[in-house]
Amino acid sequence: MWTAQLPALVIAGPPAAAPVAARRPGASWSWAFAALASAASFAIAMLLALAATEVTAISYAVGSWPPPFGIELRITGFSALLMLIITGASTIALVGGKASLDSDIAPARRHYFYAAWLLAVGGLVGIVASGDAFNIFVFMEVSSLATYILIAAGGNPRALPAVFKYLVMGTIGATFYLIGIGLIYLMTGTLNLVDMETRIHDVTDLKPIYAAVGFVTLGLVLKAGVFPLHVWLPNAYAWSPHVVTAFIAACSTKVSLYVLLRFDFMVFQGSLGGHDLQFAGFLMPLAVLGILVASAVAMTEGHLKRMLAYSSIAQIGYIVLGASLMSVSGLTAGIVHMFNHALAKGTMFLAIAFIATRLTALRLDDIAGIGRRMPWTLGAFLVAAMSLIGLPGTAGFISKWYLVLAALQSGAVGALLVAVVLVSSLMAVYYIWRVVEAAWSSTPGAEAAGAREVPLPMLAVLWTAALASIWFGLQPGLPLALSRSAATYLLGQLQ
Amino acid sequence: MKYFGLYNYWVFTLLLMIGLYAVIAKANLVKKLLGLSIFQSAVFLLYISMAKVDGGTAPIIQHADEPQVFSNPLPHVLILTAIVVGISTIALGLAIVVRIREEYGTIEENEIQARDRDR
Amino acid sequence: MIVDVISFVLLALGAFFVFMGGLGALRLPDLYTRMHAASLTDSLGTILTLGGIMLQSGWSLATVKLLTILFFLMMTGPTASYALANAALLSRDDDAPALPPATGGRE
Amino acid sequence: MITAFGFVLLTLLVVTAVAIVVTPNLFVAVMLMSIFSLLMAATFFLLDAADVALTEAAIGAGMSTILFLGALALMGEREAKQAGRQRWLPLAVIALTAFTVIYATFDKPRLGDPAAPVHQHVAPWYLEQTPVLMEVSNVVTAVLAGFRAYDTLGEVLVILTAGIGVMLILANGRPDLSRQGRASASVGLRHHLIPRVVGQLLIPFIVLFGLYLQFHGEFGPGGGFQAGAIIAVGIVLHALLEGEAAGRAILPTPVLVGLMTGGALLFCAVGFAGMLLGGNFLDYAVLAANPVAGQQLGIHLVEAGVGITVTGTLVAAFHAFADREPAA
Repeated sequence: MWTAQLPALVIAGPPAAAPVAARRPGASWSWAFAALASAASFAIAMLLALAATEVTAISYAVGSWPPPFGIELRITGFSALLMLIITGASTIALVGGKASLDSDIAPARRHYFYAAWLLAVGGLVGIVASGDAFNIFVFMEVSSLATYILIAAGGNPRALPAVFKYLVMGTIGATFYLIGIGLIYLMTGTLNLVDMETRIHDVTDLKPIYAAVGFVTLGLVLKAGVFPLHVWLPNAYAWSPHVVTAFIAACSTKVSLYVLLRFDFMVFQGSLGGHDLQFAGFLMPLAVLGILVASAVAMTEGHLKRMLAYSSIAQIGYIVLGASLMSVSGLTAGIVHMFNHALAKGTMFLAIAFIATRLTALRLDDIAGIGRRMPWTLGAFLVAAMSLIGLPGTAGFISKWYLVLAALQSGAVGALLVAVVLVSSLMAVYYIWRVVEAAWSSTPGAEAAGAREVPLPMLAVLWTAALASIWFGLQPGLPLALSRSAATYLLGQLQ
Repeated sequence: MKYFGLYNYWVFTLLLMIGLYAVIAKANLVKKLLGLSIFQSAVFLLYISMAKVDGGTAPIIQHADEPQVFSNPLPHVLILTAIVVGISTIALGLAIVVRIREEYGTIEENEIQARDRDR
Repeated sequence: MIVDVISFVLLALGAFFVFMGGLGALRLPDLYTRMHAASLTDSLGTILTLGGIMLQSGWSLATVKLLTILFFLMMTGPTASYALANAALLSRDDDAPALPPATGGRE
Repeated sequence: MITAFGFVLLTLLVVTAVAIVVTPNLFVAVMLMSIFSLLMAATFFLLDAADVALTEAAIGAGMSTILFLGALALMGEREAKQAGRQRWLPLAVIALTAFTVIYATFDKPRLGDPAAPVHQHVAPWYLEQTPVLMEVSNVVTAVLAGFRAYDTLGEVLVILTAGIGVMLILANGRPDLSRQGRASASVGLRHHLIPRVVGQLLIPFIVLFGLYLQFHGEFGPGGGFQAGAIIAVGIVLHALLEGEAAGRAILPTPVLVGLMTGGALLFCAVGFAGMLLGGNFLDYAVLAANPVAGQQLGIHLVEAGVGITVTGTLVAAFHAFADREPAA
């Protein structure tokens, strides 16, 4: 009885906590409250993930109205995995990043900031939990608006044009999505995703549906920052408060990718003839180009955060590449990479947030010698970086291994794709090496020379996250099981 | 009536194009937000147009015993939501533009970019 | 029948006045004359039009609502004109050429 | 006749939109945007969407114009001449979008066709079940606050997020002038007797009308959003007439934040109450002994939460802009 209410608790918890956080000015109070609420959601998400491994999908009727008339929450293995990423990243970033947040966010803004943080978490969780197309739009807007606020909350004026660009492009993406579901609703008369899957069969060859496929895919690709539409991403990541970067880099684009996969595999492919080929033909070139171009830009980029932002665009490419292979192993690779990349990139950005409490500038020249002064922070950074590169024994290796296997199964282009993965991994080695070279340089910069290591509790949080990348490299059971169940669930519609 | 129906969709298309043009081509940030507003309004028109039923009235059931034709209430509900989402986005965008004006002294995109390069 | 004819005449007159007001706002040379044209005819046009509709709707709740609308329009219309003229007077730039030409766009 | 009227309205919409994009004066563009929203509201009304028309008029033509003007007061009203911006990219994007939309127009059901799929599946159920399950005459309200209340919760969260965001983003950088008030704004229209007297006379009626919409939403067009926007307009009018400082004094920032968050909390509380009483989240049937009475109680409470949050947020956003000194 009590466990049946878990989906409602996870979607309503963070949004209900947000107004409370906004009410009470008082810096440490609102931080502690937000961290507590976030940790509680993580615990609930964990319980939900365990429950989700046992059944295909947990359905929950909000307001007890039966779907499709009311709004349905639908928790699958896929959504449970995303929920773990969101709430986990939020908790680790909040708990570990207190010192960095205290220096980045002005005291007068803090209670609003933590309220916005909880709203962002609530919005993202709301998206992955929802089984209703329009409801996804509403929560997409909650999370987007909250994310814009988080990015603009720091003191760096350069964040402002960046966030304006993100706001404009994000709104266009969301409105495209809204046009798409409007056209689908026009032809099917329903907004519930499961209902849509069955009813769309009657209208498959009608033009509004094809246009809807275009709008939904394009809108979500825009929001996910897939290669040619990524222009909002580097600056938004680079100039936001450092802990915010760690949080959004770990989960926000992945949630848009989740919606994209959910729609394209469950709603469109099951019913539209040839859609799988179009999807692959459209996204695979973008993914490959994105991996290569973004990695190349990362190799030449001089600013640490912008370098990692371009690396993120390349990693989004991996996820899309896995999905565009149209096989269970490919999708498994893509989805498990969402988890592994979130872990690695979140850790790396958190480490950067720690460095930024000691340094004011983060160009590669500015961090010279910091590795000698803060060996533990940089050590955790390197462990996560190894996972990003995909060295054996790390979580990143698991996803790349599955990606290579899936590519080899996919026939003629397979060998080429394997080459792309290998080349881009070498490129990652190069840009990570540039960081290592700068950080352990023998001529430290002026600020770096006086830097001290951060306190032990912060290091403990950081190393927990870093070692998780190793743990899930050696014991990939849980994420892999959830990803595989997600992949078979998504592809189940194809057969 | 049929002609009117098609006309609604044409106007939707035109407004969509005008709004999108302003968002992409205009350098002034306030103009971009106005364009975004037009762009979103176009989608409202699409939804409300699809809800119309011939000879229907607003979906308010005054006398349940008489048979009456009502327009579809669901798109109305969705667009109520979307209008509110729209003004929330615009309010936030305006706040950001005000701060940009204070930090950069201009609200023209190309001048902001030029200033960012100088930093 | 007679009521219909009267209401028709009222509506037509109202439409005429509103139209003339619009024409004046477009064609007259400066801000004050334009406002003069628009605000006076607008008030009369509103009274006539609403009167015409009231005759059509007869003694019903709709007529009461129309009366309320008329009351509010009579309150706000002239006040808005006053505020506009006042703002124009206060923000007048003495060095500037008298007033913008009557092309319609900018006031 | 009505068809012809709709035709004219739609044409005017396009003309206004073009004018908004073309005019170099931002002030004119904002006023045109207000007209655009009003035309849009009239179009919605012709298409039987009374609730949406009311919302568009109150929020699009009213509040959004006020926010735009408040922001414009802090920057110039002239758009710079654009030189050397590339043209082909926007045109290509627009051409592609237009092509897709026009492509979709084929096979689209004709406007108003009662047999269209959009009027089949879910919509008739709402029209049939609302009088039975809820005894509410306005089906839009029933769907908004009842069947799809979770969407509305999301919407309240969007509003709350925007309010928090505007206050956060404008919270620092330049000094907060809320104490002394800005020289020009603090005077308001106090020295202008006629607008002040008439305005003060209107405010009670505006607020009363807002309250009417709030509580009448079950029977006619209206509900929390429209009511909240209209009450906010009344409060903003007071601040415009009496000056920013006096406007602040009747509703200080902590009160506004309390309203913003309080409405959202009330909404969530109704949801959790449903869970505690043995139903699902946002299940109103368990709120009272009789399911129908429970539904009505739930709708009332939820609409009240919506109205409170919308009022608080819109007024707070207005003050956040009006409080600032224009940048040099």
